[in-house]
Amino acid sequence: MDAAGLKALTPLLLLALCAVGTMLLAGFRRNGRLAFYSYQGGLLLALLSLTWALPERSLEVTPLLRMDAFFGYFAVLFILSAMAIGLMAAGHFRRGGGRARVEESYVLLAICLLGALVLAGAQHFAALFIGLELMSVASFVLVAYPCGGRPVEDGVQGNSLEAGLKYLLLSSAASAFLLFGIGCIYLDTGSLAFAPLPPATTLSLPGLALLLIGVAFKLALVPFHFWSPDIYEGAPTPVAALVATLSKTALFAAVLRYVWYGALLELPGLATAVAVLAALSMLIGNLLALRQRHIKRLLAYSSIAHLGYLLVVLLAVGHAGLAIDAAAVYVLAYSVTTLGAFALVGCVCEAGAEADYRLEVFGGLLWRAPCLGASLILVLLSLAGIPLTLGFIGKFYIFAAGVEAGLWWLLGVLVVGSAIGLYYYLRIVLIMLGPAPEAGGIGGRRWLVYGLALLLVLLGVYPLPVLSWLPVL
Amino acid sequence: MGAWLAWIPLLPLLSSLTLLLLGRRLDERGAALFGVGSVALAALLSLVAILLFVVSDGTAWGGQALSWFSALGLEVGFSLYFDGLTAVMVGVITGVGLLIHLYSVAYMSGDDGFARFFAYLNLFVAMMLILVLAGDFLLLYLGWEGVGLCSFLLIGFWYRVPENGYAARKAFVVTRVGDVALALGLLILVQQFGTLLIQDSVGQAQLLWADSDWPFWVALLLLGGAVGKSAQLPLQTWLPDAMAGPTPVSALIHAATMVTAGVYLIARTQGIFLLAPDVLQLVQLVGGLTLFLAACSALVQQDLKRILAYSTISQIGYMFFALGAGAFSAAVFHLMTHAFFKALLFLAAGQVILSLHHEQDIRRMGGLLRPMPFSALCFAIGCAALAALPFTSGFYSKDAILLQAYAHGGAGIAWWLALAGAGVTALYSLRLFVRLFLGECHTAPTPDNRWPMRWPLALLCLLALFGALIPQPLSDVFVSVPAGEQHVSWAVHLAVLLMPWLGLALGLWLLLRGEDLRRRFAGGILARVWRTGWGFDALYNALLVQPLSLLARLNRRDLLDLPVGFLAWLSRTCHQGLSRLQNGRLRQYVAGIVWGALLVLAVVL
Amino acid sequence: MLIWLLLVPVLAAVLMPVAEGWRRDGSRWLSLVALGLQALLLLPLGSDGGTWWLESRTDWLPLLGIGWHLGLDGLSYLLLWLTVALGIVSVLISWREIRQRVAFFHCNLLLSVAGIVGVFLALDLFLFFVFWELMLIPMVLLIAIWGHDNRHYAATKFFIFTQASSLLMLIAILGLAFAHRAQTGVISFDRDDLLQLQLSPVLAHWLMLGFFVAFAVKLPMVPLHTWLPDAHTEAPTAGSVMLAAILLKTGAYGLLRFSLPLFPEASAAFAPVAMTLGVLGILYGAKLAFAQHDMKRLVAYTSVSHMGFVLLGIYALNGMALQGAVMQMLAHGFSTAALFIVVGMLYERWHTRDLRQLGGLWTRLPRLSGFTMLFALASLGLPGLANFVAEFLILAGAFQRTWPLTAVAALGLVGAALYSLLLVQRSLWGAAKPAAGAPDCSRREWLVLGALALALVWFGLHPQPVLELVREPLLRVLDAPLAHSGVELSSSWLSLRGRGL
Amino acid sequence: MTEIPVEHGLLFAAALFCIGLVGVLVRRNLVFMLMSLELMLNATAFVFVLGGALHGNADGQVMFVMILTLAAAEVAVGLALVVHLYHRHRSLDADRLDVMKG
Repeated sequence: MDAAGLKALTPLLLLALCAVGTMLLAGFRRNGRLAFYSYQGGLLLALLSLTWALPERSLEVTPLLRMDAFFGYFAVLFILSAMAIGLMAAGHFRRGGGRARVEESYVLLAICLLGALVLAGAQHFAALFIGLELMSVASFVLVAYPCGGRPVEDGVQGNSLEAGLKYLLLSSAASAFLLFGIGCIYLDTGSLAFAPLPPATTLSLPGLALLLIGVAFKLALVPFHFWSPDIYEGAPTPVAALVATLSKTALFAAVLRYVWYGALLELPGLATAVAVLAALSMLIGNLLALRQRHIKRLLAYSSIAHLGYLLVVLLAVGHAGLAIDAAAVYVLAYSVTTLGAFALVGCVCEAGAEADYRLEVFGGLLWRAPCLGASLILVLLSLAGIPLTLGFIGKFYIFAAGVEAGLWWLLGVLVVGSAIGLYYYLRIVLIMLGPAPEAGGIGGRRWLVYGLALLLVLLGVYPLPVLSWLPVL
Repeated sequence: MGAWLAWIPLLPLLSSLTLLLLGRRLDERGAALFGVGSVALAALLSLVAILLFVVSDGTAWGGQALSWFSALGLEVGFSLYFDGLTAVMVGVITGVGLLIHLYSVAYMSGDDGFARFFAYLNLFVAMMLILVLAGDFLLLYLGWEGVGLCSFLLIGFWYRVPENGYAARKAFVVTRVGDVALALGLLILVQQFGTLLIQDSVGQAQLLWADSDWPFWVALLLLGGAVGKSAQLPLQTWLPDAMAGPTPVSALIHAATMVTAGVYLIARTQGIFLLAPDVLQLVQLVGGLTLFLAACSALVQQDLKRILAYSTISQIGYMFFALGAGAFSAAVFHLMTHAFFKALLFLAAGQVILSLHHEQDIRRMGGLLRPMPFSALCFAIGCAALAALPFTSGFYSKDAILLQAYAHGGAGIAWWLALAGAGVTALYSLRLFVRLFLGECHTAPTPDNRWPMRWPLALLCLLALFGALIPQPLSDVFVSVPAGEQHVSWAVHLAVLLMPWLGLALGLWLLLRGEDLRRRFAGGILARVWRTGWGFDALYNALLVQPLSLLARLNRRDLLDLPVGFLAWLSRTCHQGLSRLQNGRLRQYVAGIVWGALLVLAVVL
Repeated sequence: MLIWLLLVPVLAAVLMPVAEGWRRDGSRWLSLVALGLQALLLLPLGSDGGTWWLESRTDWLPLLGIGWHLGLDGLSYLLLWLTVALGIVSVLISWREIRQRVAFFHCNLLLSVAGIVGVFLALDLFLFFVFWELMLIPMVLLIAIWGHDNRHYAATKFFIFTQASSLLMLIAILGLAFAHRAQTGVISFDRDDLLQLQLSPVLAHWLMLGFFVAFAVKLPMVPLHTWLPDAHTEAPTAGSVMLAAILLKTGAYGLLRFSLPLFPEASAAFAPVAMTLGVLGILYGAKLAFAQHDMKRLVAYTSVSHMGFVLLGIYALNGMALQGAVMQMLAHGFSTAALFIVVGMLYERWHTRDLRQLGGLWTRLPRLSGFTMLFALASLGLPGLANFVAEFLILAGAFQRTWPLTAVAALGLVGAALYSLLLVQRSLWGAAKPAAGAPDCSRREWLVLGALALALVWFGLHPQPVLELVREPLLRVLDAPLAHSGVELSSSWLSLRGRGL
Repeated sequence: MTEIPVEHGLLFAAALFCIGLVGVLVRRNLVFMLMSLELMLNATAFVFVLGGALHGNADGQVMFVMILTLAAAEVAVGLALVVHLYHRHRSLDADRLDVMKG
């Protein structure tokens, strides 16, 4: 590794430093605010360093990582997401009443982000593995974070414990599938780099299938989606946001790169399998959300469907010039919208002494807190893909990629799924217009919500800055 | 021709609008002033127009007052046309209309809808005038539908009684069926000629359609419109029910003018009908059948106004018969005389009904000769004209019809029916008069000494007697039908002359001797069938009304909504089923992964 | 200039809370002012002989070939007037009806107006789609917040129906854009560019269907109409007016502006099916209207019937029928809106819309009853009122294309008589039902109803301005299909001349 | 030393993997489930070792080490949670973890 490579790696190094530094800081002085500033400062530094460190032309740093525009785009997105999640976490854990110490959560978040950045640059299975597991193991802990303090008999700790254990066990099983798949490919080709398969292979196809299973689990695609609602429900809200955005989008970025480098979807069987998973996710995800009464579970099901939409793009890779653009835009839209949704959940559902995640809590929100209500409407419209929101631009790109690649049947399923989705998004809006619940307060980080909502609209109306900056692989 | 012709319909129209908007502010005197005054002015104008027309040698005037619209491929204007036929119609409408308006002032006095009544009546006169003055089929159609609307409004004038509303709706809907046929006929004209000017299209038809199927279809569709408006078979069922309206309305709309619009239409489009001899045959047959069936029905009705209604249907049947037989001017002649004597009968009947406190059942009448001599006189004259007794106006017109028809086509079924009908007509006229004025008195009348009502009646009596003397400038209107190869023998003349007398004789015989026969007949099945108008109402009810309303009832909630509901249900069910899988059990989830893995492997490999 | 037409309502909507703070009726007055301003902006416009009276083009997303391309011609101009006029009517009739969240109500109303104006102006397909979706959201809120008992169901159904169908249109739009890239190498969503495309028949057929379904749902066409009765019935009066009078017209407008010019051959080939469906709609709507007890639902189903005429007229593909279809759009806008308003007023006074419980209104509310009668007559197509001209032109045009279908469609006139008179007879006539002293029309109500009545009579007797206004645009619509397929058409399907009858 | 065919090695790994999977599926005790997971991970690690041997490069061995690290990390977190669970429920039954559902 030469100096140029080292320079290109600066953001990652800074992040690692941030994690370690925050941990050490916490060891010397237990102070949530300090840890928070250290975390956000580190991230900001990493973000700024990107402008300087990112090589102008695609650069291979060790066989594992490739630093290019694709990495840059996703790195910025991930760091910004992580900063938003950090803001949410600061609010969330502070209200926890001091049972759990907040400082370590920043360390874990930084580690997660590090994993995500590794995934964004991964061009090698080892990098994929390292990034993925960095994220996974850190998020197991984050999911079960409320168990950190003294054990108390209450639902929050019980739920998060349950969620943590489920996530750990299931995710490890899925990792095993993934690794076994990689193992098969390695056995066949003798290389761990992202590259097209050699023509005559026996083991690679089953290997790819096993790999797909592992990936599908992490992306919570039907029928590997069972874990996600439970984890979303049990995990603290910022962590749920993390699981919903970073850990899915980062892996998706890596998979996208592999699919592109490996020209994988030329393999008919695999393409069919992905198409089946996409269709199932779009339909079943939306159906499961249909009459869900728990907002976090509903968001979980909705994100299952959204990942299904995203798979359409994956299928279009290689057939449609727009596919990578579409993926990038949609990931952005999905991240911003989902973060907004979870930030809102934090504001509305966790305002009272006891968190209440029933949809009824949103009753009369538009009248109680007009700005928050309007933001919620915007977020829901964005999730539903209605124009003038970023969600629409994302959906538009997906449709464009699908049309360009001629994936008519999947587009049909997409339309049906979207139609089902409209029902429950609108249902929340209708609840919001209805009567207010007896005890409903508003609290938390409103400015984060407003900021995200504003971003949704601004980029929805004038997405040109983003679109002109989309990465090319 | 000046645009001032347009003022003939415009005057009543304006008056109608005024009455509609300001009616509440006006007292009866003011409303009557507007209502009658406007029609009087229109009548005056019409008179001037007719005189000018006659003076100017009977050349037709046409002209476009204003453009209505000009679309891509069709131009329609508010164009007027005035020829002999128009002159007759305008004269009848404004003349008889004026008398009936005058009569109504007294008849409707005290009704809380006085102004509204005159507003509607004025509107009707306006629309009827538009209908006959129109030089464009679409304008004619405007009048055509407009009179239908007024008929609807006036039948339902006493809207608080639900039956009136139903009768009104029935009248409008049944005639609308005919209107649709008429509209379709117009569509063919638009398609073929690109114009709706009546004279142009008829002229072009004669030029271009010498041997094609078009005249057949157009004439058939126009006939459809005509039978609807004129209450001929098979759309005659609405007219008897239409008697629910005030009696002056029945006189004006449902006897003298609107119901003859069909006759006017066919006469006006003679050129097209002559190209379609089959349809002309059909017109004759329709007329013949209608006149006979309706006459039979009139024979057994118990309601005074229904008798007159069936009689109207029957008399219009004569006109249709005449049209079909090629005796166009005879038909128009009869149209005029019928307007006189039927208006007379209705108005006289109105007087009787008013005197008997709105009693209309003739079984509760009788012996009114002494208390109501003037009404009796009117009735006598009217019935005589209706029965076509010599030297009344009806005698001349009916004779003309029967003889000319024979001359043109000989004695077909229709002709025999028409001949027999003349006998039946005399028979029911006699019955009507006898039941009302002779015999013993059942209900004591209040005396009929309202003079405002009397002198219109007196004028109409004169017209019914001597109206046949009014010359009709029709010679230039109709193409003379090349016929007359049938020699009209003296036997035919005699038969036509004697037929009414035969009916009268039969009536007298039945009255004096046939007590038993009458009673048996009245209880018989034939009488019952006749009384219900040959069961057409029941037939339509069973064939159309019931199935349609059943369908409407069954499908009130829109069956096409069911698939949508089904989809919603399906989604909900799927949601419930899938949610049940999401049971929180760790090992179940692992099993899910395993099944998923098998699925993926199966698809990939 | 064009942009101001859009911006005025949006700005007013944004300023609504301010106006509400200023005075109690502030939001109502602000809405009136905004709509009045729009009318003022429209007033001086006129044709300068070119295709577009006004056109503006700005880049939006140049790398996708998406531009901010607006254009105004006679057709848009007419529909803009309709929008503004009925927008004002909607504000006026809500004066007393809407008492809660007044500012938000008017905010939604104006945003919906803005969206509709956008739809009528957009010439870039992406832009059109954006407006197409945008106008729905405020509408859904109008129904969902100020509607009647079953409003949530109705709003949801409306939302899902229209959005799902518009996604199909999105697919078709994208298909067109990519076809353009395939032929020229540049992606474009601009209508002008896409008009130049030469599509293969199969592709054109499918893309045309995508557009058609979206527009047909909005129109609505049987069997995709089932959202309409619910939405119309549950919406507040102003919502029903906006829905019936303007929103439905966007469907017809879309067909005229996009579907027909972009796919002339495919549309011509599809015309028989579309016309059949139109006729089906005429009869089916009439039949269902006849069966209803709920007055508002009855009126809603008459919309289905009337818009069936529009569909029939549009796909008859000749000048007369197209002019008739536009005329019908206008006439239906006035007459149905008026009927909804009347029903709303009756409901305000009687607190029921059930025809079985109403009756004898003429005795108590003579003025309102008179208006009801007039509007019912307009709805049944009485000559002299605007609907008649429209229906006659449509039938005359359609008749030249196919006589059997037209004959069946004409039966719809009988159906119209049935349901309109049923409405009159059962609500206005009959014995008077006892009721508390309900006042007759107030001056404001009189103004609104009088204006609508005047419009109906005026356009019934003098429809020429409308016909003139849309003549050029329609001829341009027609140019394409007839030039390409005139010969083929006249010899195809059920053609009157072809059969020689 | 005679060559062991690759297929045999792979079959062995697959068998080991399946045993682990079945263990996760059927055991209700969380500790045993963790152990079965270890088994699955080790089976995959074996594949990498096999691949490394076959192709003669070090990638497989590196991966093996990393997998071991991962396994250790997972077990560390897992056991911590299990201990916590035991404090709460005095039981290690996985089927009791079904509070959240729907």
